[in-house]
Amino acid sequence: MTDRMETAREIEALLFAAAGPLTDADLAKRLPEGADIAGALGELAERYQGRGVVLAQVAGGWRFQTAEDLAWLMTEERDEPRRLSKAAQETLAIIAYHQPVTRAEIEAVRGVQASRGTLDVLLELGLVRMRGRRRTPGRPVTYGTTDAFLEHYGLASLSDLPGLAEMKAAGLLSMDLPPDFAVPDPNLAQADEDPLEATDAPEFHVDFLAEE
Amino acid sequence: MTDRMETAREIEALLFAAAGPLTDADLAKRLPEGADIAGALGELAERYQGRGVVLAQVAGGWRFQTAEDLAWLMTEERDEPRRLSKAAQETLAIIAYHQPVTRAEIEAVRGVQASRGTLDVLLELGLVRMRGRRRTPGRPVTYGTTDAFLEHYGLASLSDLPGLAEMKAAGLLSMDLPPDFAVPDPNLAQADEDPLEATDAPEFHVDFLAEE
Amino acid sequence: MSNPFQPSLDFDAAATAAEDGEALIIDVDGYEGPLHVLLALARTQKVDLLKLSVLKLAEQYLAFVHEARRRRFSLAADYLVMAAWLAYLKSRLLLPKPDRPKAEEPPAEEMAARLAFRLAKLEAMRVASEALRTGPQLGREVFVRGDPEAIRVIPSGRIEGDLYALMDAYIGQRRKEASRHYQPAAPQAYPLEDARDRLRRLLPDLERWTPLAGVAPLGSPAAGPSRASYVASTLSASLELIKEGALEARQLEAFADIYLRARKGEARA
Repeated sequence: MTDRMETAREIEALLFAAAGPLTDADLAKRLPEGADIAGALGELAERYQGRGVVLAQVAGGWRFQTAEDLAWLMTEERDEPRRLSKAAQETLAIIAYHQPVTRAEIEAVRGVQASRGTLDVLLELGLVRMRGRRRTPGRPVTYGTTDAFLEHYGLASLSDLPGLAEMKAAGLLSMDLPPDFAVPDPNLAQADEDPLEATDAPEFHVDFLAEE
Repeated sequence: MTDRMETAREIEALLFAAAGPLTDADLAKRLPEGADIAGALGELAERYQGRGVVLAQVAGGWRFQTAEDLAWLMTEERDEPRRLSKAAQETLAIIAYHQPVTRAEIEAVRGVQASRGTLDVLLELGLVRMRGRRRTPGRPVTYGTTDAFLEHYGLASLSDLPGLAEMKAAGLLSMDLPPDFAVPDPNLAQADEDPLEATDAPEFHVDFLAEE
Repeated sequence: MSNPFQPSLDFDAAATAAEDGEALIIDVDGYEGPLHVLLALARTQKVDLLKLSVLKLAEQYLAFVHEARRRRFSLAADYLVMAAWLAYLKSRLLLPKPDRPKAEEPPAEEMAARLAFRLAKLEAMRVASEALRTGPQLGREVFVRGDPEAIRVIPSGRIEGDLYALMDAYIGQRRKEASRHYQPAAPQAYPLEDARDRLRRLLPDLERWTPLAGVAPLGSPAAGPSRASYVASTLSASLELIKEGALEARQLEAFADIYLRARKGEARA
């Protein structure tokens, strides 16, 4: 057996037995020195491609998980997930995309005061954490997401948030009107204007702004 | 993909996510009717032959387990995680907010004697340090938090420790607290302590180990 | 495609109604706030939110608020504040621009752009939250190994617990500390005046030597002054009456029972 195959076996066993995602560093610490971890991981990913259990990268680490398309089989394993209220979901999204973000900023985006229970629930579930304090007057506490958030939504890192790059490009993640933000001339922007055509609209508009 | 291969995928996912071994009957109950379970199990056994994870028959059921020859990888990992006990977590919280604080003061807040191990554990983990001696009779040693503490909790400085307002915002404060309830700001802590002297260190060890 | 966010709103109906100036069929409770209403209305324009006609939006919103107030008199202040602001913005957009704009106010176009930006932002967040919600989630679509008994490898040796847990641990203890504080109920005493009055009333019945313990009220163990307080106050009162000459007392030896008796001739007085 080649060294790489042996390393793949070892990683397979470790990930299988792990209580949470293992990072490359976690693996390196446990495997014999000089093991080709990246190569072995690639081999494993390929081997499990299309299987009932697949290799996934979440929260900066690796884990095995059941294939998405087999969710229908897992009726017994499914614990009734605590359903987040719409407000909590929206708040979670704002924190995820804008972190570090203060409570006041969350409220500014939503246009309503954060009701009691919204942030609490997210903190309690461990999806959100307090990150620090903004260096502005009043030094408000800032919030961000946790590794548990990434693990729950199966994201390798924060940059894998759906649509993040497009939103950033459109300036939508800044808190204030970006300087290059297109200011529509209300005298021109009448009802007779044409919607953006598919060809000149970046993907972002299709995905995140356009009327469905 | 053949039916048998699809069944193998499904069994793979079921065994992986199950809380214990599954019997043929368990599998039959959860798979679509008419699935060739025996055939699919044979295929899986073959597929996992010699891998880091193998299919095993135990207690009349089937389960995946790590290969026996890789036990050396696992044994080391049986260590308990560095999970702070409830007492340690509570003691740490009091030290963080009330520092510099003496052991007697910690006990006064907690309402119980600090057990020998609790402070030791925190000192050993490097989350807590001795700061000095209080200028009161008996000159008791005072405790405070370390830089490692700040790092672990993602705080730039002690003044970033969330105060009463943030606790309220996080829903931690309930109505049953007295109206004059206050949380000390460790940054404004009084300076009625002397720095530890060189001679204090050995004395401490004696004091610490020969504790009642 | 049906809208996942605002099931109670019929967009087409709202759009037509706004154009016709007819009644909007809108349930205010379906929204979290004015911004969410504006977003729903903005979608009826079927354009990129950044190219929105703010003027039209303002009209739609004002119609919405008008109708909502007609149907239900009370409307949250937020909605009215937004209505006032939009009415102001609308007037500024429509009026010819002054040659010299007032320095302290941003141009109306910028105000409109800010609003469009906020709506675009909120919309992006709603779509993002929906994308997260409908994507595969742990414990719902995908599952990790379920066997809790087998060997478990714990990722990295880092210490568990976050700031929230720390605050929680702290507050939990302070709360316990607060509830631990000893608050003794102030003892209730049997007033001397009451004892005196009672003893005076009892004088006719004290023709014979009667033990003090029998004279003092028994009291109740549940509430009111303690038995000791009754006895003590009765003794004090009896000493006063002795001084007045209405009562006499005797005690055969130290620690023996004290006996009381009305003085002859005084009992009937």
